[in-house]
Amino acid sequence: MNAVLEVKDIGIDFGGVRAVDEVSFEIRPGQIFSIIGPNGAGKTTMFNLISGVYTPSRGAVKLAGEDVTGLPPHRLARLGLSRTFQNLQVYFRMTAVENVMVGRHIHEHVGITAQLFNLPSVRAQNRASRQKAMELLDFVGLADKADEPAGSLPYGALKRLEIARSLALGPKLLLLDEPAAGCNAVETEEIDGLIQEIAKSGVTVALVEHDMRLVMKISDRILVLDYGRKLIEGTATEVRNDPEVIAAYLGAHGQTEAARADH
Amino acid sequence: MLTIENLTSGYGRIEAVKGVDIHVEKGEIVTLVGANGAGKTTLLRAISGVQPITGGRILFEGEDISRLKPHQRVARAIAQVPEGRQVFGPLTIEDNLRLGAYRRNGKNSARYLERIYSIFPVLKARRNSIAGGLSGGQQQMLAIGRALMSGPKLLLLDEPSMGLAPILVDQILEAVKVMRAEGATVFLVEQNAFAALSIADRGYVIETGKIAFSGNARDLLEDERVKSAYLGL
Amino acid sequence: MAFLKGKYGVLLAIAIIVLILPVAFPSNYYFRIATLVWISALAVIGLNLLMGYAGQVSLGHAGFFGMGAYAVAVGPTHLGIPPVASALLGAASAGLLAFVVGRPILKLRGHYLAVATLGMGILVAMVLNNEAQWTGGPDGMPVSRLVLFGFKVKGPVMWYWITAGFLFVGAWLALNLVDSPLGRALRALHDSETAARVGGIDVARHKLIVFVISAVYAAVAGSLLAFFDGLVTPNTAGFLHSIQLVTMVVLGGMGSILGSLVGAAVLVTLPQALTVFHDYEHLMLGLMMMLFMIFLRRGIVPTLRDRIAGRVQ
Amino acid sequence: ADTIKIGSVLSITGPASFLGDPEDKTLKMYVEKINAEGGVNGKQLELVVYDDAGDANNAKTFATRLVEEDKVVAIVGGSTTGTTMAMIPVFEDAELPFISLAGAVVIIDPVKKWVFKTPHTDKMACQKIFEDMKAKGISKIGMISGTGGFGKSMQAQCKGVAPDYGIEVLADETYGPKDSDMTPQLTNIKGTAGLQAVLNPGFGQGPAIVTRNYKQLGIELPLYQSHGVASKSFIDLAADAAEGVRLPAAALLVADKLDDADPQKAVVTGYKAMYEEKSGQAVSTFGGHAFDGLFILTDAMKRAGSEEPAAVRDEIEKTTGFMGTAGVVNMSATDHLGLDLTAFRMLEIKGGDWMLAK
Amino acid sequence: MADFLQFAFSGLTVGAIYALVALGFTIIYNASDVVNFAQGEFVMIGGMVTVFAYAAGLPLPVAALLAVIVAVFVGLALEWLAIEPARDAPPVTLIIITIGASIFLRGLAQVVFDKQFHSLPAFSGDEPIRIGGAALLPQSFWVLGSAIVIFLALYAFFNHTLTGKAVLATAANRFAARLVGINTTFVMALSFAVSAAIGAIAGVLVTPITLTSYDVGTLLALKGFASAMLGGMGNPIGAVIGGLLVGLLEAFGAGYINSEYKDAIAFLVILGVLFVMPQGLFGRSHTERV
Ligand SMILES: Nc1ncnc2c1ncn2[C@@H]1O[C@H](COP(=O)(O)OP(=O)(O)OP(=O)(O)O)[C@@H](O)[C@H]1O
Ligand SMILES: Nc1ncnc2c1ncn2[C@@H]1O[C@H](COP(=O)(O)OP(=O)(O)OP(=O)(O)O)[C@@H](O)[C@H]1O
Ligand SMILES: [Mg+2]
Ligand SMILES: [Mg+2]
Repeated sequence: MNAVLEVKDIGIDFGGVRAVDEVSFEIRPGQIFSIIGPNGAGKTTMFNLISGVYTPSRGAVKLAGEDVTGLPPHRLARLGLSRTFQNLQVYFRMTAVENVMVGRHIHEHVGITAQLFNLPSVRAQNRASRQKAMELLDFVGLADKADEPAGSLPYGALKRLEIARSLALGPKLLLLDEPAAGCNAVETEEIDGLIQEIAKSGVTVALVEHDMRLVMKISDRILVLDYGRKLIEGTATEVRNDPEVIAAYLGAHGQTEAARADH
Repeated sequence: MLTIENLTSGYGRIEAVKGVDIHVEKGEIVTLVGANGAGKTTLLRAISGVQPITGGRILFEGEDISRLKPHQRVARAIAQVPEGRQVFGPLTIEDNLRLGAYRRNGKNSARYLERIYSIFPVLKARRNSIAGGLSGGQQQMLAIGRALMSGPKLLLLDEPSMGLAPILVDQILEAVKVMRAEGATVFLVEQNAFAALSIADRGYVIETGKIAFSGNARDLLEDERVKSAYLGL
Repeated sequence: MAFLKGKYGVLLAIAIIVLILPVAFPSNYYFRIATLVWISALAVIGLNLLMGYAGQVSLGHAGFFGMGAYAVAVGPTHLGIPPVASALLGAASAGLLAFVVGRPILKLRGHYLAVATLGMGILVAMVLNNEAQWTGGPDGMPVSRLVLFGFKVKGPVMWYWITAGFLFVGAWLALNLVDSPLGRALRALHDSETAARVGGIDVARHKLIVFVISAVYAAVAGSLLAFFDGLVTPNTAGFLHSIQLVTMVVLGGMGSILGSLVGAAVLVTLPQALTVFHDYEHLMLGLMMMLFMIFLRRGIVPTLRDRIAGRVQ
Repeated sequence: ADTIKIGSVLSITGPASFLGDPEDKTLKMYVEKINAEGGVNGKQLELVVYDDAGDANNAKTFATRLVEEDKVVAIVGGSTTGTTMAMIPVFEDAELPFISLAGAVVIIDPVKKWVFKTPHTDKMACQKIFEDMKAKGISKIGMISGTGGFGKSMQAQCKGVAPDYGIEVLADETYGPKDSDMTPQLTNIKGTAGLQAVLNPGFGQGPAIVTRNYKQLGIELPLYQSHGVASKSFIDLAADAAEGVRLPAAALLVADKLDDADPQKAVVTGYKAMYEEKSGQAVSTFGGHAFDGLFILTDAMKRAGSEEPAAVRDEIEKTTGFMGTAGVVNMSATDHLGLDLTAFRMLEIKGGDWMLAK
Repeated sequence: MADFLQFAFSGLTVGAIYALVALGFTIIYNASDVVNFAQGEFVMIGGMVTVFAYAAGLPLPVAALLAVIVAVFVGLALEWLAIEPARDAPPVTLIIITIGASIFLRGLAQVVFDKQFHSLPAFSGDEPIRIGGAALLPQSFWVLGSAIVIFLALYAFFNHTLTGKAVLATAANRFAARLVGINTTFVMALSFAVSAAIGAIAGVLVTPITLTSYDVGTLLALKGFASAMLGGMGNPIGAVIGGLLVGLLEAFGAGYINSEYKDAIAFLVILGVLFVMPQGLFGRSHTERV
């Protein structure tokens, strides 16, 4: 079967920093594919390259076999790519449900004139978007906060709000950048459940996360980056027993956490 | 050293902290555990004076500091690593760190800088780049380094391990212990409750703005309520 | 007050104000002031879509306003185009200018966008000021009275109703827009352009759309003012007028359609009220502006609304 | 009513404030004086003044307010052509006599039933200047004009009448009303071959800067200014550079140098003394326009024996032999200004003061 | 060639004036992200107070010093009474407050002083210096020189002092600034005081060239703002280069192209530059990680 995402020899620099350096990998449909690595290894940058936030200076990105290198993010979104952000990018002045409704943007097919005159088609569209958004809020457990301004939600809730919003797009491939940051162990387990459910529904998931328990537990494959380069790619067991990975990234804490994944 | 009495604070009609009592002895590491939205961040901000309080008092070394301006509190050597890093994006890394020493008018900055650079060598390598370009974890290191630059007596840490690679989580917790050994007092908010309680002397558990229970860190680690609600065991 | 939150609440409020006010009006002078308020409010609503919702400043909106105004002066006088058609042409050309300059200009952020729009506005004002053979130069030119279906539209009372009608429709369209997918996209890109982009929103296009819409609002308001006043001067397109429009937006409340009306009302009526201070008039105007903004810092309508709802921040 | 309400809308602040400000002061001090002396037709005058800040739309609003709210019977005001033109329809509709203090000829040409004005037109200033040039054998000039209403209008008028005097405009430069350096424009004028004189229509601080830059560049040609600089502050601002500048202006500026036999002497010295004492500022011809307007109006009221607008209007139109600061005013049904070229005097600045030019 | 030189001199003179105003903008902007639209009024206060104090018999240097003190006092009052009470408001609100302040100060000046234009004697006489057939007034050197001195001082302040960094930090992240112990109230007061002083100094220096009156502020603020943006807001070197560039563009535009549209030419170039360099000539491009 074709890869959902194919990244080939991709690279980008910032000033002197080679943030990502000739990295290649593939993600197969339905997989949960994790990218881990030390701080500054280039994980978020990789997501930025894939989602069109940055344009790669080298290499190519293919989405479902189609070359999409250099396409702007809003075009990629229409091809089924969606993501969350490590640094929250919530629409703080909108309510929670409106945040998710914005996620429906590419599915909202009404003309400007219709919108200006609030024609029935627009009203129907608004209702549909709202309903879908409510479902998703419910899915991430924020239904009771739907009409609160996003700015007043605590950090953990915002993380989940971003997940709901990115799902609203109806993605084929979902990039999650540290979804469990700022969540305690129990909350992380909830996120874990969410991700697995998302994957089960047929969405391919790429995950960046420092919570080793989560990563080791749910990943089908793991890519380890270090200094912008690929250190190793493999299954959870392969990765967590790799001495280089342990030395550069896991340390004692990571190893214990990873071990707890087995419970 | 730090005594919080019946503290309340919030945002408009929403009360986020509802009558909290906490005390931290000199030289202790005390950790605060709680779920999303329990009010941890609000409490820490109130201690630093960047969040208005609506009731109660905050005593530091016997002095009521509830009405002091944030910079006056920093002048009494209270430093905070805030949630969400809050680095000065347009400034260089080294400038960010130097500003951490603002309270001491930048005195002995070189010595402190070396110390921080030895904990976080990446920061040294990037000392002249703009902080806004750093990765999330790197910014977190910077935020921690910046707080350490002030040579605090009381260090308030709001989820310092957030976004850090596992290997660094060890280091941070190690550094916290070193700080304590050097005479600092630490009040730690951490989602990684297991790790936090492992290095702490005591702990408080906060639930929807109220202290639910507290105790010896070791006892809390064994406490069933803590285990099921926060450690996920 | 809660009803004021909803779209229909706002429209109802505007309708009530428009219908009730004349009862209390002792003279044409009041009709004139109210008409000026409606006209300004119309332009301000458009600008508010751009500033308050999409978060893009424009310090050159008076330029579009001026284009609308001069269209109805120059069209019939020099080009033999009927007044109403001239007004439509004015709106179209303002929209076209916005469309043409919008792409490059709207790539700029914050104060850089402010200075670019400022420059654009000044260029328009400068042409109106300098090309005297077309525009009458600094002293402006007269606008012939509007004749509709052989009927002379004349006098403040009649214009009161006409401009109120435009305001009402303008507010209705704006409220529709805000509450539509487009409006949500605008508010979203205001908060995070990156997230909006990744969410499938063509940010450049959306900014452009709202820029064009707001330019058209300004131009229509300009045409109305020119018809109503019977003359146009380059001041209508000037920098100070742009600043005034921006002030109205912020004073009334960014992102509040009702606020646009209130902001316009305050800034139009305040100078009239302050004439009692004679030499101290300007001093008082500045002082009042500062006081309003210090005590109602998110704008009159949003701040008061939240106070009443008991929310802070 | 037991008072007579007179309205005024002036550009007391804004770019034309040095017109509106002395006009405002003049109106206030003379209304007070008239009232102290018993008023008009036994009634006290009540003056209502609004500041339009130079904006036509404001002017129109205040004009409406004077008519609708204040219910004035006549208006003296309108500092600039733009504001005046904005107000005319309001007063015409209300059928109230309106004496404008602004310059351009369009205000009274074509004649409008209810509208009069007191200052010389810019066209007359051009004519006066060109007469002077012609007498001196000057036929090729350069112009540098302000782009404000005054400068722009006079620029057009002068270019229009220049051929009548056989004068050619070889260089035509402009500057913004608030510009602070005109050396580039003057450099171009300096570099234009064959010029015999330079004319600078404009008001405000611009002409003072032009005059200074003129000296800075060492241009030797005669420099003509317009009646827009007819206040002492021009000489103060331009300082040494003003030496030798020629301009057309009313006799007011040279009040004390007039021949004792000059019929205008009493009026202008009286006004000058009063203005300078009360305001503490040097007199300008602009305040004089307000003086003329006020007295043309009150004289008409006295002759009509009432303040009834229509009667007053008719009497204003019959004003003859009125001696004002601008000159002798003889109005008629076809002339709502009533001044001729003789009202202008050619002045030259010598030793830091105005002199009647030889 | 002489023409070219003359245009250049004119441009440098006017440009130096814009540069001084633009420098005044930088400090408050750097402390708060706020464009202080009352900056022009500081220039006006500098000029008008000097004029009136000088007319009242004070020696020129004393009058100038008094003007600077008055301006600083006004700047502080503005900060304490109007900005500080609204310090948590969004930047646009603060900007509107400065617009209000500028109207207020103009209104105040028209009652305290008058509505006339005034001049001051040039510091080193009016005798133009002739270079290569072009004439330059000595006062222009004063303006140009002061712009450079103030630029150097600001540059050193922002790049080499901790207080300077604290000012930048306050604008970058007020919340974090307070957490590291920066007295943001003091920083704001300082920035208004220094901005006011720079404005007033500019006012004193340029009055002999441009003349002054109660309402000179608006246009100067406008041109100064455009200059600052062309150079890159917040950067002292940008302010100076931007100011000089705008001045030169106007002069060459008026001299070689068309004096009626010289401001248009300047703005067209500014627009052109911004299209290519959206952060101005020397502005830092902004990085926001997501
Ligand atoms: N816009 C940018 N400007 C400058 N440097 C950048 C930029 N984007 C990324 N970098 C640099 O690229 C490197 C990789 O950053 P990236 O954010 O991808 O790391 P990461 O692997 O996500 O780290 P973390 O785990 O800390 O989030 C870092 O050194 C970072 O400073
Ligand atoms: N700016 C705000 N406006 C309104 N309510 C807020 C605001 N910030 C926080 N809150 C509310 O205050 C409560 C406490 O929030 P706080 O940020 O202190 O929680 P926390 O314990 O730090 O959570 P987390 O673990 O997610 O960081 C939450 O219910 C939150 O919704
Ligand atoms: Mg990252
Ligand atoms: Mg928190």
